[in-house]
Amino acid sequence: MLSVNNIEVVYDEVILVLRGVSLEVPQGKIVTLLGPNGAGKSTTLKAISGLLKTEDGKVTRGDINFMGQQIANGNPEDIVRSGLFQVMEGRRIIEDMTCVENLRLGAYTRKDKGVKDDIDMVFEYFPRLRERTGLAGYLSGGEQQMLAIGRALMARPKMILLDEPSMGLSPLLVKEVFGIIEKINREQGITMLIVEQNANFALKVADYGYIMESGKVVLDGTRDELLNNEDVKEFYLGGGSEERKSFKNIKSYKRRKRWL
Amino acid sequence: DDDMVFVGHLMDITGATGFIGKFYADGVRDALMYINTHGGIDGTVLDSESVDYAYKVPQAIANYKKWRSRNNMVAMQAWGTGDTEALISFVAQDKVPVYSASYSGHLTDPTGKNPKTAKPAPYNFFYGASYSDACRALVQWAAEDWKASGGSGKPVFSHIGDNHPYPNAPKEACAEYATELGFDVTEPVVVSMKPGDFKAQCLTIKEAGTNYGYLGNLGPSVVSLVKSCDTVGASPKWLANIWAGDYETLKTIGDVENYVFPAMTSFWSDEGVPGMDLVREISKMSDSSGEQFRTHHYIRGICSAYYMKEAMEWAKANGGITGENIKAGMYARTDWVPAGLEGVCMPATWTAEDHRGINTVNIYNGSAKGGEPTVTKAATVTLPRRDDWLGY
Amino acid sequence: MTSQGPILQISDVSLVFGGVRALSDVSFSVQPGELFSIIGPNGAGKTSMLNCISGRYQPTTGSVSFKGQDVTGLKPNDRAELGIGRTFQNLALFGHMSVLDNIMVGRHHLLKNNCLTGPLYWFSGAQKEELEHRRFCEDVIDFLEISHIRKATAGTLSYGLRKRVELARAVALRPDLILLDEPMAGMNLEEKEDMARFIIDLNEEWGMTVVMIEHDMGVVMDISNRVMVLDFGRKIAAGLPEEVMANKHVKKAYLGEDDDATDEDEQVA
Amino acid sequence: MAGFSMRPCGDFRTTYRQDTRIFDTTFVRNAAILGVIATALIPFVLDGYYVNLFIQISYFAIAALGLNILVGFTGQISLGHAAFFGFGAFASAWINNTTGIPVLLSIPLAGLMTAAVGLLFGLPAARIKGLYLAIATLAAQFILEDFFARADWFTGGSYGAAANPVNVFGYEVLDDFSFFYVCLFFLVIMYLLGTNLMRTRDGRAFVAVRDHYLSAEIMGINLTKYRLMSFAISSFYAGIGGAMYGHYLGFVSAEGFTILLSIQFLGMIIIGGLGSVKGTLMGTIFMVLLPEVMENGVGLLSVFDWANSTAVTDGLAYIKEMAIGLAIILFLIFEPDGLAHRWQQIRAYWKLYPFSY
Amino acid sequence: MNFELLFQLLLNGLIVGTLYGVVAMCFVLIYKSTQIVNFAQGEFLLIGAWVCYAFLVEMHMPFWLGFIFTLLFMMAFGIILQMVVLRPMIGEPIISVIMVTIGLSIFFQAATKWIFGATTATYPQVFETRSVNLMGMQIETAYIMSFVISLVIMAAFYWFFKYSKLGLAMRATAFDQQVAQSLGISVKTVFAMSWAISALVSGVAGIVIGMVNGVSSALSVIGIKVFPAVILGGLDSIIGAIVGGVIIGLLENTAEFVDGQYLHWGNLFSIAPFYVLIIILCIKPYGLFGTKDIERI
Ligand SMILES: Nc1ncnc2c1ncn2[C@@H]1O[C@H](COP(=O)(O)OP(=O)(O)OP(=O)(O)O)[C@@H](O)[C@H]1O
Ligand SMILES: Nc1ncnc2c1ncn2[C@@H]1O[C@H](COP(=O)(O)OP(=O)(O)OP(=O)(O)O)[C@@H](O)[C@H]1O
Ligand SMILES: CC(C)C[C@H](N)C(=O)O
Ligand SMILES: [Mg+2]
Ligand SMILES: [Mg+2]
Repeated sequence: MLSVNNIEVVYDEVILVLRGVSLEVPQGKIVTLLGPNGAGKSTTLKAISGLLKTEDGKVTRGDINFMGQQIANGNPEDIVRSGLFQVMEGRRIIEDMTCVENLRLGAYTRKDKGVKDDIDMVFEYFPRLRERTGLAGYLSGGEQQMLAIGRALMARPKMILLDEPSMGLSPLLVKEVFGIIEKINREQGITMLIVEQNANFALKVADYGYIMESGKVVLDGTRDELLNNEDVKEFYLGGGSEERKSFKNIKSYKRRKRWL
Repeated sequence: DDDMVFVGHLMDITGATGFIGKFYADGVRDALMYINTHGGIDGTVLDSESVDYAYKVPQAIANYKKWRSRNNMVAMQAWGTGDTEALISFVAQDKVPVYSASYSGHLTDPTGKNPKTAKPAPYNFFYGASYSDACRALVQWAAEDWKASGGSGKPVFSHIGDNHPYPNAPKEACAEYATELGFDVTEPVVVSMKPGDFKAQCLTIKEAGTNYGYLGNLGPSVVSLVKSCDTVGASPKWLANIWAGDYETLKTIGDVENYVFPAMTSFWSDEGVPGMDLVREISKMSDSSGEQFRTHHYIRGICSAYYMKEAMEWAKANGGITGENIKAGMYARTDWVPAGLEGVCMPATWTAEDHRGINTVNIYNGSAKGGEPTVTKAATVTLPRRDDWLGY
Repeated sequence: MTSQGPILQISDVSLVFGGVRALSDVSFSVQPGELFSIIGPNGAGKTSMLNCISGRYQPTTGSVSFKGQDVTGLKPNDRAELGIGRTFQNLALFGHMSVLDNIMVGRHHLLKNNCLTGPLYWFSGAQKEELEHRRFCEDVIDFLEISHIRKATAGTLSYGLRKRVELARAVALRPDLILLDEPMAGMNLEEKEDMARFIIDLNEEWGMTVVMIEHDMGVVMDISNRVMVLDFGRKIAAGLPEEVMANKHVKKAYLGEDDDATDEDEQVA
Repeated sequence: MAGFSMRPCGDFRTTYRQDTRIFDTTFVRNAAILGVIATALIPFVLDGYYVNLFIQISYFAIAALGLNILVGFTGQISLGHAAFFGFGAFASAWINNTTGIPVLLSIPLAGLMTAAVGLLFGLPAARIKGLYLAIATLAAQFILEDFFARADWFTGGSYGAAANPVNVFGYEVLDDFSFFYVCLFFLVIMYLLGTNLMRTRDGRAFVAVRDHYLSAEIMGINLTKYRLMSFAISSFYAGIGGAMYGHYLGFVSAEGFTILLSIQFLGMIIIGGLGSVKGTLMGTIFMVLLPEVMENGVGLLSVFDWANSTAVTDGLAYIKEMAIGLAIILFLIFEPDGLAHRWQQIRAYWKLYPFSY
Repeated sequence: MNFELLFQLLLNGLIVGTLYGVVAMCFVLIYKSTQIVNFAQGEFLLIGAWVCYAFLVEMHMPFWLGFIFTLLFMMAFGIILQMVVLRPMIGEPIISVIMVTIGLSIFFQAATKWIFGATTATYPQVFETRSVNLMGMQIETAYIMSFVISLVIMAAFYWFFKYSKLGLAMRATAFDQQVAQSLGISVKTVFAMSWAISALVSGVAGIVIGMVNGVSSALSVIGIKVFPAVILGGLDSIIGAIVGGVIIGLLENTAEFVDGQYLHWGNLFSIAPFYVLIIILCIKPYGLFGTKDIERI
């Protein structure tokens, strides 16, 4: 459904961030993208959704293909209309609007009548939001995150790009959110590309995973391949199969995994 | 063609006063061009450049400096208050006579005789009565008009204009003279230079019972004011300043009477004025048909250029065309009119102590009730050259 | 400073926004040298609590005292001078400044030069002072392992790096009490480990008292001395990490786990 | 990770002192010094027209730097800068005329007076932000303009005030040639002071307030104090620039300090680059030269006969004005981040040359 | 105290104030949907006034036809302007866009002078009577027209921003263009729409002002004159714009009364609004109806 071929991204005409990233997201599947801070995960998503443009970034090489169409350096709104929706990192809700207005905006590209029902659906998923009738800017961090995910659901897209959906959510909600993601994927057949730091959960729902570092994909494989990879176990999942290491006892100097 | 002198011409066509500056600038430009095509200054070609400085002082100064350093300018034709004031000390230092269209009273005091003069302006000249003198002439006329029209009691006079250098120029001088003539002078009514809705001020004018209102502002603002006042029923006799009094303004206001304004030249349509032939010839420089109507501002521009021309001729005969000699040329004669412009420009006299070129003002009464504007001559006022009025 | 008493004492703090009660009569105290965590569901009022401590919000009722001094009415900048530093949940870096300058801002209250002496850089001692403090900032940078981005513009950094720079900026204040709002958000396991290490070091080596909000239970359990749980603005539990985790209410409201075993399995997976 | 440090390879700093220098390499510093020396030679090589342009650039650039400190560095938009510029001009003339304090001293004193006035009009900034503040400064513009026209004792009323020429050790600086050096002196000093300010504590505090005032406050920065201080410093620069302007012209009239000039100042810093000291200078040069270049461009046409008829020259005058507007628009479409930003990019490019990234 | 005069002045203030309100609304529209403060607003009015003048006088159209044509022209003008100039600026710093509008104002100032001339022109008689008597005060008929139109426009916009999808999209765009794009909102369309609407309303206001004061390039100052009204009402409030306009109108006239009758300072008429503005802002930093910034971290 989506294939990214060997793209290079440059910010501000001089800063090279992605150096040949390729990935493939098959129809109806969930794919996850993991990697350390600054690896270029968010950049990859923005390159796909076209939002790079708004940050002075540009795809300088390679191509991005979504359902048979070239979308590299395309217009974000056209990309959204073709059914690809991104939930941006850092929530990014419209602060001076209410929750309901934010949700209605999520459905901006939709023409059908089901918007009202879908708002109710979102409130079912996140009952907390129903009670918050003030401006969204005053919501707590986690509430905003819920709203951001809810807004994506409102669009009823063919594919969602999620940038760190679990960030700032309580453990209970993290579980729920991933449950919801899986459910949507299953029930509505929406394809997903998830950038996530919580590798445990991400790999639990994903069919396939990529690991990025310094602007390159360094490892990829099916869920099981990754779950069984020793390095992934140690650095993303928390220790091999033995006891979970305590954060307390981390040595000050420790081995770091760098694939490069 | 080595025999050339340079004259700079600063004009405002596109700037804040462009709507009126254009008329005057055309006069100066056409005159300079005409002089060149008709033998120059006794054979010396006038190399001139007309630059639109858009009423912006820095641009004016930059042009001045450019002309000074590159073209060895000997004299300059200029336009506005701001640039003229800013250049006073430069021109005095560089000895470049400036003929501007800024008729501020204080420019007439070359030696700083009057204690009120902040800064003597020895190299500034203009053709025309100063703003103060023109206003004095208007109130002098008004005093007689009041008697003639059988008014009883003290007539009420108001200065109406913005609190800006231009409308303020004659404010005090004129109010003083009006009081002297027995007017009841109200507090000045402040009206912005920018057009707007002035009904509020008009209500004040109506309330004050003003009989004669001096209009200190220009074109659009004056149009707005007179129309607003008409709406609320305030209709004193309007005494307009020279730049606000012409056919064009009357036509735009429409529906107005008793719109009195001064002039220092004859009008385009005047018959039997000997100098008008030359004016019409000059006008053909930019309008070959010779049909185009010209305002009296245009004609004043011609006078300004021609006084300069004759002073240059005198300079050429008396040691060469330099700024200093041109200045001396201005003093060389008394009560003079440039050759060929008899009846158009009024006889003028400049002396080393007194730059009040003329002290005679023609006063016209305009009306545009019901269609085409008409202008009739109301009086000719000759003011005394009072010492306390020098530079004020 | 009173060495015996708590460094931070919160007494009956309530905070109301229009109809929303963000905090209701919360009291707790933090001892010097402690690593204290606040947990709770989303919207429970954790960030609001930190805001009350750092001075961003004024509690509707109740008081906050720091080192024995009542600071309830004090402005945030005055509290910073007294020694309260913090990081933010929604990044609040100075986006257009370099990382280094961001950290130098943290030194603000310790610097003496001003708008008169600053411009006379070479002659007024401003240069000397700047360089001295620069040295300290470099230490912080080395400590937090961000030296490779020291000249980068903060706004262009990735999310995780920005969190780290924020921590550096707060550390540069050299506060006695440092408030951390979800420091591990957006980090992978490896980075969380780094972050945990920094926090422990700050607490143990640098002697800072830490109040931390965090949703990662592994981290909270492992490194904090004491934990407080908020729910709907109310304090529902407090105590040692193990005790709190075992609390029924906490499990229900926050962890959402009925049977520990399966979850542990999933965690390891 | 992409190359963050855009210094040439091999240029490693060994001390923090080296790292905090204004010019990041010795070469650049020497180039800057050479630049100043070259500028100092202008009056010997170029004619009075250029000298005048430089003088214009210098007083506008000083005032514009003040505005950039306020707008670009502290993030408070001001639409009243021309009024402060004008206040400086009147103040210096007034000080010199009434007390006889030499002009060279009355200029900085006028700067201080203007700073005080700026502080006064900055007071609302303690509560008002963003565009609301911008309009409050617009009010300052009109209130001060009105004051100029009214305060006879101070400004000479609407008529204006005479300002004496600069007097250096008993030698009157009457011509542009000498005034040029007075300007160069002030320009270099004010820019050095400005640069230093911005790289020390209070300068950083300004930027912090601009970028995120809430977190700045929590980092220990007193918002009110810095918002006001920024107004004061900005007005100080405006006052100095204005004073120089006044003494250069020898005459100060209220007419010159309208909202149009305020907007022009904004143009200078936006085109130059908000928050950039260098950019301010570049932007000022752009804005001062723009009308001149247009004028000269139009002048070039006069070699053609058809271009000399009145109709055409008038048309050209309008076209010139339109071209000024158009130049600003086009410039911003292609360089929305200002000249300083482009300059940075060019430098980054050359340092990494021949590898384009 | 002269009550009759005061009453007349206040009535005048009310009527003129609604006109300020209409112009203020043009600002608010642009601001609400793009965060841009349009410094070329005055020139928009001017263009509207001149174009209508040209239709009426040069082409001898009847008023209502000329009026409608002018509105159509203004809409097209707004869209084209947006396409050519403002579209490339999407995503750039707002302050740069504001500067672009300043560039536009310089450009159109010169362009209108060139095309339509620098002198003042007057509209032909449009209504039966130039003014009507309203409670002892002569009011220009054009004002009555603007009063009615402004009420209609205001109601329409209130609904538009609150309930329509496009209105929501505009607000979202103003808040954060990047987010708006990520939601599939075409920032271009939003910009085009808002500039078109603003130009259209400006056209109406320009015609009214032209009928009352005559048309001249100096007329564009009203663009700056209504700033206090915009701010007083709150930058993003449609109702605020009207209220702010009326307050400024009343203030001016009260100032004129106090000044003309008692103080005699001169100029209080045009300067008083600014003093009051500062005072009100110190009490209400977001104007009377403006929405507060969300200060949350
Ligand atoms: N607008 C920008 N201008 C310049 N550089 C940028 C910009 N945005 C991101 N970068 C740089 O690109 C690199 C990758 O950033 P990105 O945000 O894609 O990382 P990430 O993998 O999402 O990290 P994290 O997990 O921390 O969110 C970083 O080094 C960052 O500094
Ligand atoms: N300034 C404010 N105005 C109105 N309501 C507010 C404000 N600040 C916080 N709230 C409300 O108070 C409640 C607590 O918010 P807070 O940010 O403290 O939650 P939190 O515990 O930090 O949650 P999270 O883990 O999701 O960040 C929320 O419901 C929020 O909507
Ligand atoms: C019409 C005027 C404002 C110009 C005039 N020449 C002056 O004195 O400035
Ligand atoms: Mg990211
Ligand atoms: Mg929180």
